[in-house]
Amino acid sequence: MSPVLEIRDLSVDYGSLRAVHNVSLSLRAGEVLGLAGESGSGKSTLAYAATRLLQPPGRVPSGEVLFKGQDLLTLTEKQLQVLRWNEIAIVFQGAMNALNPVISVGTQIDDVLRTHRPAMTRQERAARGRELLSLVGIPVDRLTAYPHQLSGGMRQRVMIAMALALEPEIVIMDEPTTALDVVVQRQILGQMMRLRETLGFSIVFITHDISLLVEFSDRIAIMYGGRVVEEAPAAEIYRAAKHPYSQGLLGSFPALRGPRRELRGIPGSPPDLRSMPAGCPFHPRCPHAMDVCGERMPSLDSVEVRRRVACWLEEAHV
Amino acid sequence: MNEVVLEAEGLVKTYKRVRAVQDVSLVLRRGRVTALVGESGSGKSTVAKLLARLVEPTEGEILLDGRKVRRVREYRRKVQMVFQDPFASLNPIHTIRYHLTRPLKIHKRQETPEELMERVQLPADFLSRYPHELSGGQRQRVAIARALAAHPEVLLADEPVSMLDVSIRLGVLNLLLDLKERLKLAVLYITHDIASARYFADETFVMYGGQIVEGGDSESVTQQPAHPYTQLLIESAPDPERSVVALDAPAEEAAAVSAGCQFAARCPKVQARCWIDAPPRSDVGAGHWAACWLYVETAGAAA
Amino acid sequence: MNFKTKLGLGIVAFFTIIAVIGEWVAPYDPSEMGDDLLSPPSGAHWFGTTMTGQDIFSQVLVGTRGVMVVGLVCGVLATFLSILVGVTAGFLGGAADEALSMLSNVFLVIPALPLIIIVASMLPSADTVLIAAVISLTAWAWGARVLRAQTMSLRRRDFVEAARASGERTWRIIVFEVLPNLTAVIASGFVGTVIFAVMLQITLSFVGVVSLSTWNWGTILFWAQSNQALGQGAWWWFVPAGLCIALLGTALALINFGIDEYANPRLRKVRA
Amino acid sequence: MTFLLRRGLFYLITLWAAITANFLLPRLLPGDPVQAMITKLGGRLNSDAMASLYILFGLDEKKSLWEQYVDYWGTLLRGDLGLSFTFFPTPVADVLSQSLPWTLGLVGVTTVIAFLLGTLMGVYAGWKRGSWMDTLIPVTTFLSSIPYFWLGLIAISVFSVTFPLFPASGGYAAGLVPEFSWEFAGSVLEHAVLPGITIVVSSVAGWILGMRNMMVTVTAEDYVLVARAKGLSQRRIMFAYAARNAVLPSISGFALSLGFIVGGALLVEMVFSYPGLGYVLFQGIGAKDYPLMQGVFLVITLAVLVANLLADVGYLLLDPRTRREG
Amino acid sequence: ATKASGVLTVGMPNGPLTENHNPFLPTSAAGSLGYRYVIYEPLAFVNNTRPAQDPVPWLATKWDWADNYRKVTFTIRENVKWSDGKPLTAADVAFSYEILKKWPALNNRDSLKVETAAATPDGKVEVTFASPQFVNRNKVISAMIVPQHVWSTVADPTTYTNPNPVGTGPYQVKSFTSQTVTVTRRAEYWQELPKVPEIQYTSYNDNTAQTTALASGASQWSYVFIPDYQKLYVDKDPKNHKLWFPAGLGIHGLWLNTTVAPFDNAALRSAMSDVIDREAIFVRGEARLFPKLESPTGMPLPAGESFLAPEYKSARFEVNVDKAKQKLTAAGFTLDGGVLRAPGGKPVTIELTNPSGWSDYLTVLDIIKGDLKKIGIEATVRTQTADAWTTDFANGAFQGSLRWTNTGATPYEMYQNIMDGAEIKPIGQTAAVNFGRYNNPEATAALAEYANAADDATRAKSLAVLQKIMVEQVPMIPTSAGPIGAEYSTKSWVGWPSEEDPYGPPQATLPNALQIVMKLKPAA
Ligand SMILES: Nc1ncnc2c1ncn2[C@@H]1O[C@H](COP(=O)(O)OP(=O)(O)OP(=O)(O)O)[C@@H](O)[C@H]1O
Ligand SMILES: Nc1ncnc2c1ncn2[C@@H]1O[C@H](COP(=O)(O)OP(=O)(O)OP(=O)(O)O)[C@@H](O)[C@H]1O
Ligand SMILES: [Mg+2]
Ligand SMILES: [Mg+2]
Ligand code: NI
Repeated sequence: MSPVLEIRDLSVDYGSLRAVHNVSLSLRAGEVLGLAGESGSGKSTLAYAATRLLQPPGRVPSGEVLFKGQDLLTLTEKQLQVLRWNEIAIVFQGAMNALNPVISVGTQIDDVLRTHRPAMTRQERAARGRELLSLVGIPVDRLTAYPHQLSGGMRQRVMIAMALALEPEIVIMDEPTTALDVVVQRQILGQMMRLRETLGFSIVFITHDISLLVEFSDRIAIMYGGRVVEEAPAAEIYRAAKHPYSQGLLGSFPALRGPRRELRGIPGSPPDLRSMPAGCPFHPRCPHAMDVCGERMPSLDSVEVRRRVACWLEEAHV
Repeated sequence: MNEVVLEAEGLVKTYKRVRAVQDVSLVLRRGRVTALVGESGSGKSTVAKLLARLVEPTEGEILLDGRKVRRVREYRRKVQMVFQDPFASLNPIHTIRYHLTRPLKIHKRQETPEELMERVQLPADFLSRYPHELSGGQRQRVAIARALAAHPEVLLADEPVSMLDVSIRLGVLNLLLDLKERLKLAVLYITHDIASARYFADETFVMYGGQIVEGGDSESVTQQPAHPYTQLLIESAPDPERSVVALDAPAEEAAAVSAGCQFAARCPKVQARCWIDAPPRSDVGAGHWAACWLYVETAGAAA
Repeated sequence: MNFKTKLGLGIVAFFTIIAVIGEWVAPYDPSEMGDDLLSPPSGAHWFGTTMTGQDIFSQVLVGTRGVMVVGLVCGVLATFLSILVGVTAGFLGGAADEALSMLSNVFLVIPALPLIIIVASMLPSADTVLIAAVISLTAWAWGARVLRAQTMSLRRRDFVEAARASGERTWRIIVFEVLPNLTAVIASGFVGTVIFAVMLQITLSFVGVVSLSTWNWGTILFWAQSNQALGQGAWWWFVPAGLCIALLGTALALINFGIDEYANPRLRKVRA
Repeated sequence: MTFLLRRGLFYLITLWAAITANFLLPRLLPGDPVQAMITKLGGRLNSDAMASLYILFGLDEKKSLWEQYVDYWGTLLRGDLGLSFTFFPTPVADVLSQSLPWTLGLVGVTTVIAFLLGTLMGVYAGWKRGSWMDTLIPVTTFLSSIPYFWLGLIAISVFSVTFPLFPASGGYAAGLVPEFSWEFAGSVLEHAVLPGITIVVSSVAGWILGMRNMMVTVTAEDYVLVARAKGLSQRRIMFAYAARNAVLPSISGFALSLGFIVGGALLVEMVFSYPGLGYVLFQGIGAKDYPLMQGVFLVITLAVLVANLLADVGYLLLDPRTRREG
Repeated sequence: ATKASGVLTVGMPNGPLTENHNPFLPTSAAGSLGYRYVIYEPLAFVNNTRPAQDPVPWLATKWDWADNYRKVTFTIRENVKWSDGKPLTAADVAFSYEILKKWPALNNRDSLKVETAAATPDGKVEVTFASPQFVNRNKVISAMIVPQHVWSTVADPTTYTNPNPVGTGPYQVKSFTSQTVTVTRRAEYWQELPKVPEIQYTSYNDNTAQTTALASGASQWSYVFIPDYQKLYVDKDPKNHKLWFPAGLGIHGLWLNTTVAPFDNAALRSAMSDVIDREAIFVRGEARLFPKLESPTGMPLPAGESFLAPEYKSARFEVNVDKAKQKLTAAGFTLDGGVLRAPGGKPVTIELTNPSGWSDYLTVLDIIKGDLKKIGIEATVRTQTADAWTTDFANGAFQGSLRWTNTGATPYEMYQNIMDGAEIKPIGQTAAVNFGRYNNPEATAALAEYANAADDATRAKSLAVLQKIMVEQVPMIPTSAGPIGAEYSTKSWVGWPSEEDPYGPPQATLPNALQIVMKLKPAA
């Protein structure tokens, strides 16, 4: 299966600070790709850069983002405008502020349809708006409501409904459920998965919640210090993470079910992007650090089929 | 049994027409962590603010060490709060040192800010930094240090970790545990993350619609939830062990019920009387209770 | 700090220096009538002379102080009043808010011109500082409105609540927690008030309702105007003072720019 | 309901305080109308006339301040603003209704134009931050920092003396009588061009600057980014998403400045001999014309309060967040 | 602005107007712009620039004073019709005097002290006064005549706006706007109609605008202070732009508060007067518009020529610092190190005050300041708001201040204004005359004598006394003559009064305006 989105050696700078380092990832059709990692490891930045939404001072010095073979980074704003939302929709981290506070949510959904589906009549658009809201479990009469009249969870759901409006190829979701309680969170994600089955879009799912990630995604990429340090099918990451940082993450979250187990955590503190340690960025905190770790960055090599790890421990195996 | 520090009796808070908190009674004990979990908007933060006396209750009273404390300052010396959002609760224009020196001065403590920093395991050279120069986890620790500066007996922590990634989250929670042990603090821990309540709290209370619907020691509340809402909550918690199972379509927001059980509209086991009368508390295990009509007969039979 | 701000600060600094030393470096007594009547700029009179032979260069130099003093005193006084009323009203809310809002509304509607004339007439010698004080009386209400709105958005912020929770007293919260976060608004309000005050002072001198006893740029323009310098083709009479005013105004606006960018992180070119 | 009542009471008390201040202010001025008149007319009126003038203005019987205050309220509540001294015996109401249309016309229209133009330019400048529009701002600021009378006088000397394109003074040609005719309308327009343009030039910078800064702030908001991600057209994002939010503070500033329109533009009216309320007030102050001053103040007070209300209501309409439901 | 041919455009810098044609009120548009005088006519015209000339009979053909100026009998011109067609009668004339008595508020123009006014059976009008009206005789005969049939029906003429003015004059109101009033020529008139078919009175908001209008020709006739009239006005059209600023019998001068030491000392006042450079004041201060004051009696020339006492016929002011110093030394003042000390040893300083906006006065004060320096007096100039100054000046709360005097048909008004002890007010109370509080029984007596004298010899004697006091005691230091001047253009109209043909003061706001309009002829 060929990837719908392929990121190649993408780097992102904020001024002199490199937030994303030579990241390569691919997203296959119909797949859920989970993205996890330390806060500040560049997950959101990666999502913005890949969709050409990076705000200044952010800048992409190198890399390619291929959507169906087309490099998004070289398209003009006009060409992009056609692709946007039609093919790639994005639900932002903190959807609380993602809705325009002064126009009704109905109009905001309508905006998308009007721009990208000029053939639709007003009635058709209104009907589609109602359909979308009921899809995410919001009473259709809320179409005329303003964002502040909705609870945080409802707003989040409106964003998701809006993302699905044009039935895009790819939906990027950046921590869409952090502000919600688990019940609502589960309902929304469940709905997404069901829709994915029927509509066949791909999802990039960014979250801190490892349990959630493991449960809902097909494949997971773990980021640390601006780099992808491990990438593998979800179940395998959960069962046997190979990178010490991934192992640390998995050892840090408490499980609700099953016997209480000891939480190991990760010693040390996150790296300062302005003065990254030489070599592997994780080596100062790594329990298995070797001399080479402080000198050179290990490459993200495939260790098995569909599995890549950037760690000298694995290099040694090869 | 650990001694009671803070006791809230029949707290009610009404905003305009929203009844944010309805008749909540709560007891915090020395050296114990009490977790408060529940739906968003169920009134958890409001309870914390009521207990911190940042918000005046519409009804009910709060007893500190068994008595009503008139003077706010005296109260604040003993009850401190950590806010939900570490990005918002530190004033961006003051240094960390300022944030820590103020409570020391106000409450006339002899400690130095350096000692406080040590207590939350932050290097002392952070003192001259500004909040924006710290990571989220570090800020949260500063916020905790500030709360500890007053040598409180009670710490109210409102979702102290929801913004942090799991490894940092763990660090903060371990710090709270450590403080509880060493300083014999009473801690109120508010969270959406039920799993962390299981690990860090001695007792757990579940809130729904402004009321506490279930309470008991954490292990039994999380492992044998009694109230249908708690069951739903536990059921919904993410679980890496299972793959996505069939789920309900998202429920539409239910309107608040004026009388009866708040959860009635969504409850799979709803009975006729649930709509009419508010359910009383029934014991469902050792120190574990639930406010649900399902348990009324069994409780009555056992008595 | 960007170029614009530096330029603005530079110009203001320049005028401030002139304000201090102008009196000493002025080549002539600005009121002294010489024999060159209405002569264009020359080596002896850099900016030319008036119809009564006064040296315009000296008038501009000496007149700078009056302008800067009014600007400064007014800026400080009006800003102080607007903070006092606006921030207190916004922070306290309730009845105190209503009362203070009413006060600022009343001052908003009281027309400035008659008030200034009244005070200027009631005092035996209406000197610069007094005029400045009166202008401030009429200038604070607008700022108070803005600050009140801003404070209301701040008072429920977590860090204010946190300060309350840690036991801070109300006045300390207002002064040390809320105020510093209003710096941008206050500073741009200050600059705005200074511009307003300078313009008003010049207008008042021009219309002739305040004392002409001391020199400022407005009085120069008043004399130029009442002698119809423009009609007489004596451009040197009004151009220097007019240009100085425009320059000062622009400089202050440029600083305003800088303050905005300094205090609003989103406006900064590169985040720290 | 109680909210409305409270607001109403608030405005009433403000109105009372303002009217009382308006009553007291003129009377605190030194001098009296007759002396002012003698002074104003210089040698053209002998001092023998003083006694007659006191009788004329009804000032021969001394009334205490309190009696005057009670009288003032009495007449005010009957809708009577009294007779102007300057234009004796023209009723103040007539003086006001004669000059108000001109003020509203010139200052009102130019305020609206300056607001629209400045806001629009601010929208572009903020949207295209760092482009050439940003260098435009210091230029417009410079223009608006030029003292107004200077600008006006130079405009006259260039455009009506050196190149006689526009008339130098008046609201319409001297021979014409206000009527609904093309000739008169044309003359009014012709006479409004110079004062109008100078007002716009000197006030547009404020709007540009305010709008630009708000635009820059709003442009960084998430919802603008989302709008971009949605692939909406630049125009739609710029206006419906960014400007629509950024304009809110400007709108309330605009509403307030609408209130101050009725105060007229003294300098404009002086420099261009334009009929209007600003100069009338100035004359009234000079002449100690208490009734006229009170009348003008009253109009200003009412206008500012109404504008205040308008600002509140406008905000309510434009910013749904401020609406209270239920 | 283009003007239709055949229109005379008059301008005044008086600000906006309201529609009010009441001729009795200085606040009406008719009063402010002066068109009341082309609608309502007087009994006779008086030439204030040559007060000694005989008045020109107008609506009255003859007047006879009797009873030592306590009674006057007018013979009224026949065939005069009001603009509504009714004939002018003696009753109208009597009514016009009666109304001033009945409504003191209307008597604000000349403050006539009318006792009775009645038409006699033989068609004449008899007006009587309580006291001799010698000094007021010109005012009495130039009262405006209004129609009884209109005004007797007006309930309160003080608040009457006279929407349709009915007068005997050759013009009637055509249109009113707040900036311009237009009057047109009537179809018939009791004498030959004037050549000017229409007069437009336009009001500008300030002097600059008025000057611009004069310079461009938009205004053909105006009275406004122009700082450099040569450059700003005359040079724009040297052939036609003319101005004539003749003196009347009023002056401007530096008033001193004579109750305050050391200015109660006549020698000091006299010395101050000696050093003041009136040439500089004429040229620089008043831009050559206020005629130079030459006689130390304060009498403006040539208007006052005929009133000069023989001993002062050729006396002229001249700057004489040495003489001033001598006078001071003689009076016990000492001058050392450039500081003048009063006999007690206190240095002499003076604060000169005037309103901020009065730029010509302030320039004059600056000149005086420099002049006083020469005899060691330290003067400071302080500006006030016009209101504060008016109040302070009237209350005597000043040291030195420039102000004008009243003007009249004789020098009486001027001198009475300066030194009438009968009207003296204590410091702190509002004075209408004698602002310097100059108290000299001799002056007071001479003034009373002049006003009540029955013969010219007595008048000459008392006037000589007043002049002597003025010269020797200097109760006020005269600086310039008060002009009754105007600017006018000969481009469209000729026949204006001028130095060569001084038939009346040239202002459009004085009664003589009609006289001038009658004489105007289209330029060739
Ligand atoms: N505008 C900016 N200017 C400078 N640095 C920035 C900017 N935006 C983000 N960064 C930095 O870039 C890094 C990556 O940020 P990003 O938001 O992508 O992290 P993230 O992985 O999404 O974190 P989180 O889980 O907290 O959302 C962080 O260290 C952050 O401080
Ligand atoms: N200041 C206030 N004014 C009006 N309503 C309020 C206010 N504060 C809270 N509420 C309402 O009270 C209810 C409880 O809010 P609270 O913040 O306590 O919930 P929470 O349980 O902390 O939710 P979350 O988990 O989302 O933080 C909500 O419906 C909220 O809208
Ligand atoms: Mg992120
Ligand atoms: Mg909360
Ligand atoms: Ni014209």
